[in-house]
Amino acid sequence: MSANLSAIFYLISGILFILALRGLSSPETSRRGNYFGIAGMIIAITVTFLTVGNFGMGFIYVFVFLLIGGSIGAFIAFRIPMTAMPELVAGFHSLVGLAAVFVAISAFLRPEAFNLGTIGDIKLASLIEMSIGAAVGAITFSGSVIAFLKLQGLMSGAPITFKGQHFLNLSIGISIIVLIFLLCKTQVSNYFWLLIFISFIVGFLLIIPIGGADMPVVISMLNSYSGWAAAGIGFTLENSALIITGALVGSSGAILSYIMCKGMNRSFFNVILGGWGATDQTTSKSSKEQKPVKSGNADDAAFLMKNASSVIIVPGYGMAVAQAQHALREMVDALKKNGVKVSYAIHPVAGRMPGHMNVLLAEANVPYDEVFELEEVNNDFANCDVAYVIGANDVTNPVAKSDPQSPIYGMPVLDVEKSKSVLFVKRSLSPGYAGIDNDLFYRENTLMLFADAKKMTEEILKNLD
Amino acid sequence: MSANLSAIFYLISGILFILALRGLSSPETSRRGNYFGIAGMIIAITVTFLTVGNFGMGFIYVFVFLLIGGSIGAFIAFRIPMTAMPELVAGFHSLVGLAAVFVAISAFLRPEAFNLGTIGDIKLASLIEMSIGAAVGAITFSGSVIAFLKLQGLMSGAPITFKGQHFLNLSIGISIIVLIFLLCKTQVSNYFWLLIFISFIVGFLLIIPIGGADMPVVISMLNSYSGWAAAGIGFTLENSALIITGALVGSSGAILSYIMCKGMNRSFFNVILGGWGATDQTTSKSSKEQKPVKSGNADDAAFLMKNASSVIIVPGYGMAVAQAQHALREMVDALKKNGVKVSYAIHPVAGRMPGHMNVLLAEANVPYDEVFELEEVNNDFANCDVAYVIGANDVTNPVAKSDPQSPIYGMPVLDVEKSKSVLFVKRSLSPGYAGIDNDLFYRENTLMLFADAKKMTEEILKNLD
Amino acid sequence: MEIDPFIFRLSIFILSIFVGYYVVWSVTPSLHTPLMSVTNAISSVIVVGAIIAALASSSEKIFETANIFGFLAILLAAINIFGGFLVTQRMLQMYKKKKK
Amino acid sequence: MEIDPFIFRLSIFILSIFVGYYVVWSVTPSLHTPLMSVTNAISSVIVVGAIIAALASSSEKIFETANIFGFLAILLAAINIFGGFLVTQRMLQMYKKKKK
Ligand SMILES: NC(=O)c1ccc[n+]([C@@H]2O[C@H](COP(=O)([O-])OP(=O)(O)OC[C@H]3O[C@@H](n4cnc5c(N)ncnc54)[C@H](OP(=O)(O)O)[C@@H]3O)[C@@H](O)[C@H]2O)c1
Ligand SMILES: NC(=O)c1ccc[n+]([C@@H]2O[C@H](COP(=O)([O-])OP(=O)(O)OC[C@H]3O[C@@H](n4cnc5c(N)ncnc54)[C@H](OP(=O)(O)O)[C@@H]3O)[C@@H](O)[C@H]2O)c1
Repeated sequence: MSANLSAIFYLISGILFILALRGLSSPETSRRGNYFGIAGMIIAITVTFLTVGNFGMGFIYVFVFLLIGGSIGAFIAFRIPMTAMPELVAGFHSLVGLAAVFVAISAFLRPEAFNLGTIGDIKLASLIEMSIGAAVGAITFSGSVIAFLKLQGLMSGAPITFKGQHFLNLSIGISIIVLIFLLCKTQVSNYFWLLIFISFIVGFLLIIPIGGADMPVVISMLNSYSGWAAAGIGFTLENSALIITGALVGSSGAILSYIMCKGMNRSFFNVILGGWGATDQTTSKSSKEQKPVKSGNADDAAFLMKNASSVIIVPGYGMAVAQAQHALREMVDALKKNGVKVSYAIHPVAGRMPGHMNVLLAEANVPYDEVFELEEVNNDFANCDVAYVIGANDVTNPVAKSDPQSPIYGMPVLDVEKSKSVLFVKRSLSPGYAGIDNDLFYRENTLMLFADAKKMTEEILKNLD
Repeated sequence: MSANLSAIFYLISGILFILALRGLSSPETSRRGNYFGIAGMIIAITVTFLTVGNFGMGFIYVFVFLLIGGSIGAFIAFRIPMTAMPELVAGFHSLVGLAAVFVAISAFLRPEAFNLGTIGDIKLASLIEMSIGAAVGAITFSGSVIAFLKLQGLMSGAPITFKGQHFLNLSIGISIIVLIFLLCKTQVSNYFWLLIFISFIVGFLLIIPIGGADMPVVISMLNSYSGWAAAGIGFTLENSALIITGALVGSSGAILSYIMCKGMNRSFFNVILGGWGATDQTTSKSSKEQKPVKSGNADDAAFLMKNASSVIIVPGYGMAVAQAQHALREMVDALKKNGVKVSYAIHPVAGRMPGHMNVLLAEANVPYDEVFELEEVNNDFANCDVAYVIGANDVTNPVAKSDPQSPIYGMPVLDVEKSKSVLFVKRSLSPGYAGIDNDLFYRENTLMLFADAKKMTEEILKNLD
Repeated sequence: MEIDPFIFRLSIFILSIFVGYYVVWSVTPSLHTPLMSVTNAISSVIVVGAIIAALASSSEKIFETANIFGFLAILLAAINIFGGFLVTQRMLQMYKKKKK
Repeated sequence: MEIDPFIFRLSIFILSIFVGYYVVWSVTPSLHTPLMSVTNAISSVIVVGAIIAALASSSEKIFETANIFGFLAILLAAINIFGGFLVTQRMLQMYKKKKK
C-alpha cells in the first residue's frame, strides 16, 4: 500500500475516533458512536497489515496474538460486574502504558523497521519522542497498577506517606531529564533501560501517597498521560491516527480530572500531593454521636413513601457498594404502581467515578429519561414529599452551603433537606468520602434507616405490597 | 524566512483565529478574542512579507495600498450606524469575493510566483483549486452586491422571478463544470475568463429571486461560500492559515444559516428557491381588519407600566427600523426609578439578522445581563404584569403553537400573552416578515399603541415623570 | 515513503472543520452579529495571496497585469481587514455588564 | 521550499487537541463512565506500532528480541481493544429510554 493511501486511511480512522467520542453526547447516538470507534480500529489495523505487506509466518503469529488478547479482553468485558468499572479502567490503562513501553523498546532495538535511522544512530527527534513515550508509558503502567490494587482492596487504600517524599520525587524527575539528555548524546542503550526502570518507580512513588478514594482522579490523570504517550509515539511512527487519538485521549482525561476536582471542590494539586480522604474518614467520628437521631425501619419508610405523591431517589456510593440498584428499581416500580411520581437525582460526583451512578441505574433498567442531573432537579426537592437517599452522604451535606470553613464549602449539593421528609439509608452515622459529619442526620424531618442499602430496599419493597 | 518557519507562523496565525472565534462564547472574553484575531492577521501579513523577501519599491506600494484600504475600512467602521449591520456585512463579503477572484487571476497569469508551474503548464490540482476559488469568489461577489442593494433599498426587495429560472440556473451550473474541464484539458486562458464571467452571472441569478427580507440567510450562506473559496485558495497557495480560516468561516456561515432557518421554521431550500416573505406581506392583509381592537395612547401605557411590579420588553425588527433603542433604554431607566422590575426578552430570530437586537440594545448601553434569551425568560411572562412589545410581531405570534396549517407552526415563540397585559407598539395592524396576521392584536388583554416605535416610547417617557 | 503534503493539508482542513463546527456552536447567540463581522475580517487573510501576487516580478516592471490584480486585491482585503476588526471592536465595546 | 512533515503533524496534533477539548466537553455527564472505557479502547491504536515491530525482520528469524516486544505489545493492546469496546458496548446497551 502506498504511503499516501495509508496516510489517508489513518486520517479516516482518526476521524472515526472523533466521531466515536462525539456520539457520547447523547445516549441515542452513543451506540453508533461505538461502532464508529470499532470501524476506525479495524481500518487502522488492516492498513498497517497492508503497508507492512509481510504475509508470511509472522502475519499468522500476529493474528494469533490478536486473537488471544482479544479473547482475554472479551472475556473480561463480559464477566466484569458494573460496580467494578473503576478497577477495570485502571487495569486497562496499565496495559496501554505497558504496550507503549514495549513499542518504544522495539523501535529502539530495530529503528530501521520504523524508518528512524539505524542502531546507535537514531534520529535525534525520534529518540526524544521515543524516550518520552517510553517514560510516560512506564509511569502510566506502574501508576495504574497501584491504582488498581488500591481499588481492588489488594493494597491498603490508605495514603502511604514518608518524609522527604516530595524531595525524592523531584530528584527522580530531574534524573529522568538528565538520562534522556545523556541517551540522546551517546545513544548508549543502558541509559534507555535505566530510564524505563526509573520511570516505573516514579509511577509507583507518585501514586502510593494518594488515598484510595482519590483514585478516580488519578485514573483520569493517567488516562490523560497515556494519551500524550500515544501521541508521542504517533510522532515517532509518523502516524496521524495515533496523533489524533493521543490528543483526544489526552484532552479527555484532563477534562474528566478537572470535572471531578471541581465537583469535589478541591484543587488538582491537593489531590495529587496526596494524603486526604482516607485518613480523615476516621478522625472526625468521635465527638458527635451524642446528638439525638430519629431512626426508623422498613415499615415506616414504606408507609411514608406509599402515601407520598412524589419521591426523589438520591443514590450514592453506598448503593454501588451494596449493589442495591436492582432492588431499588423494583421498589420504584412498586411505588409507581401505587401512583407515586418518582425520579432520580444524580450529583456530578456521586459514587466514585464520573457517571458511576448512571451506569448502575442503566444496568438496573432505569430509563435514562427518569434520571436527572443536579441542575435539572434541584428545584424539585421543595415540592417533593420524600427524598430517599440511598448510600449517599457528602453530596447532600448542607455544610457546603453554610460553613465557609468546611473543606467542601462551595461544592454544589442536592437540596434534599427541602423535601417534606428525608430517608437516609446507610449502615451507621459514619461520614462519607470527605470525612465530614452530615448535619442532616439530626434534623427534625430526617429518618435514618440503618441497614445495608440492598437489604433495606428489599424490605421496604416487601412492606409496600 | 525559511519555509518551515513561515509554516509554523501561519499555523500560529490560524490558531489565533480559532481563539478569536472562541472568545465570542461570552461578552467578557470577546474583546480579548478580537485582539487575538488582529494579532493573527498581523502575523500572517508580516510572515508573508518576510517570506517574499522583496523589500524594493513594490514593498512600499503594497504598504500604500494596505494603508489606503485600511483607511477606507476604518472610516466605514466608525461611521456605519449599528442598524445598518446587515448591509455592511453584505458589502464586506462582496469585497472578499472579489479579492479571491483577483488572487486567482494573478495566480493564473503568473503561476511561477506561486510555485504552481508555468503559464500554459499549470499543475492540474492547482488549476482545479484555482478555478473553483475564482468561481466561488465571483459568485460571492455578485451575490453579495445584489444582497447589499436589496438591503439598502437601492433595488426592490421583491423577489424577481421569471419562467425557466431553475432551468437556466441548472444549465449555467453545468456549463461551469464543462468550462473547468476544458480549461484543465487545454489550459487556454479564454476558458478561464469565461468561467469568471459566467460565475458573476450565476451569483446575480441566484440572489435576485430571493426576497429582501430573506437576505440575512443569503448573507450567511455567501459567508460560508467565501470561506470555502478561501480554503480552496489556501490549498493553491499551500498556506495553512488560509486553510484553517476557510474552514472556520465556512462552518460559521453554514451554522448561522441553519440557526436562522430553524428559528424561522423554514427549510434552507425553501429560502434559496425564493419568492417567500416579501410577496406574502401584502396578500393576507385584506379580510381581517373588521375584528375589534383596543387601542390606546402613551398616557394609558405609562399608567399601566408605572403601576406594574414587573415589565418585560420584547423588541423586534420595528425597533431597529425606528432606531428606538436609546429612547427605550431611557424609558426603562425611568421605570426602574419607579421601582418596576424590567428585563428584556430576545427571540433568536427577532430583527433581521442573528444577534441584531442584542447589538442594538448594547449600543443603547443596556447591560447584557438584563437581556435574556427565549428559553431563559419564557416562563417569566406568566408572572409578569406588562409585556411591552416594541416593533416585534412574528416572534410573539401564538399561531405557531396552535395552528398546524400555519407556515410558522412549530417555531418557538415568546409567550407574551401570558402576562397580565400586552402593549404592542407598531404603526398599523399589518403583519410582519412572515406575512401572517397576529391574533394577539384582538385579545382582551392587549392594548395596541399605533405609532412609530421611537416616538411612542419617547412620549411614554414624558408621561412617566 | 514520503507522504504528499496535500494529504496533510487535507487533514488540517478536515480537523479545522470540526473545530469550526464546535467553536461556532459555542458562540453565544447575543454575539452572532459580531461573529458575522469578525469572520468577515479573518477571511481576508487572503491578503497573503494578494501580497505574493503584487510582489511577484518576473521582469523589472512592477506593474504588470498580474501585479495589478494583486494590488487591487490588497486594497479590497485591507478594507475588509480594518473595517471588519474595527467594527467588531466597536460592537464588542458596547456589551457591558450591569454596574453594581 | 519543502515544508518539514513534522510541522504538519504538529498542526494535526494541535487541531486535534482543540477537537478533543470540544468533543469531550459535549459528552453528557451520564456517559462519563463509557467515555473512560472507550478512550481506553481507542488509545490502543498503538497496536499499529506493535504490528510494525512484530513484523519487522532484518534477518530470517521471526522471534528476535524486538519482535518479541512487538508481539507482547500486540497481546496487551488486543486485550484493551476488545475489552474496551465490548465493555463500552455492554454499558451503552443498558441506557434505555422509557417505554411509552
Ligand atoms: N464520582 C466521582 O467521580 C468521585 C471521584 C472521587 C471522589 N468522589 C467523592 O465521593 C463522594 C461521593 O459522595 P456520595 O454521597 O456518593 O458518597 P459518600 O459521601 O462517600 O457516602 C457514601 C455513604 O454510603 C454509605 N454506605 C457504604 N456502604 C453502604 C452499604 N453497603 N449500604 C448502605 N450504605 C452504605 C456510607 O455510610 P455507612 O458507612 O454509614 O454505611 C457512606 O456514608 C464525594 O465526596 C465525592 O467528592 C467522587
Ligand atoms: N433575526 C434573523 O436572523 C432573521 C433573519 C431573516 C428573517 N427573520 C424573520 O424576521 C422576523 C422577525 O420577527 P420580529 O417580530 O422581530 O419582526 P416582524 O415580525 O417582521 O415584525 C416587525 C413589526 O415591526 C413593525 N414596525 C416596522 N417599522 C416600525 C416602526 N418604525 N415603528 C414601530 N413599529 C414598526 C411592523 O408593523 P407595522 O408595519 O404595523 O409598524 C412589523 O409588524 C421573523 O419572522 C423572522 O423569521 C429573522
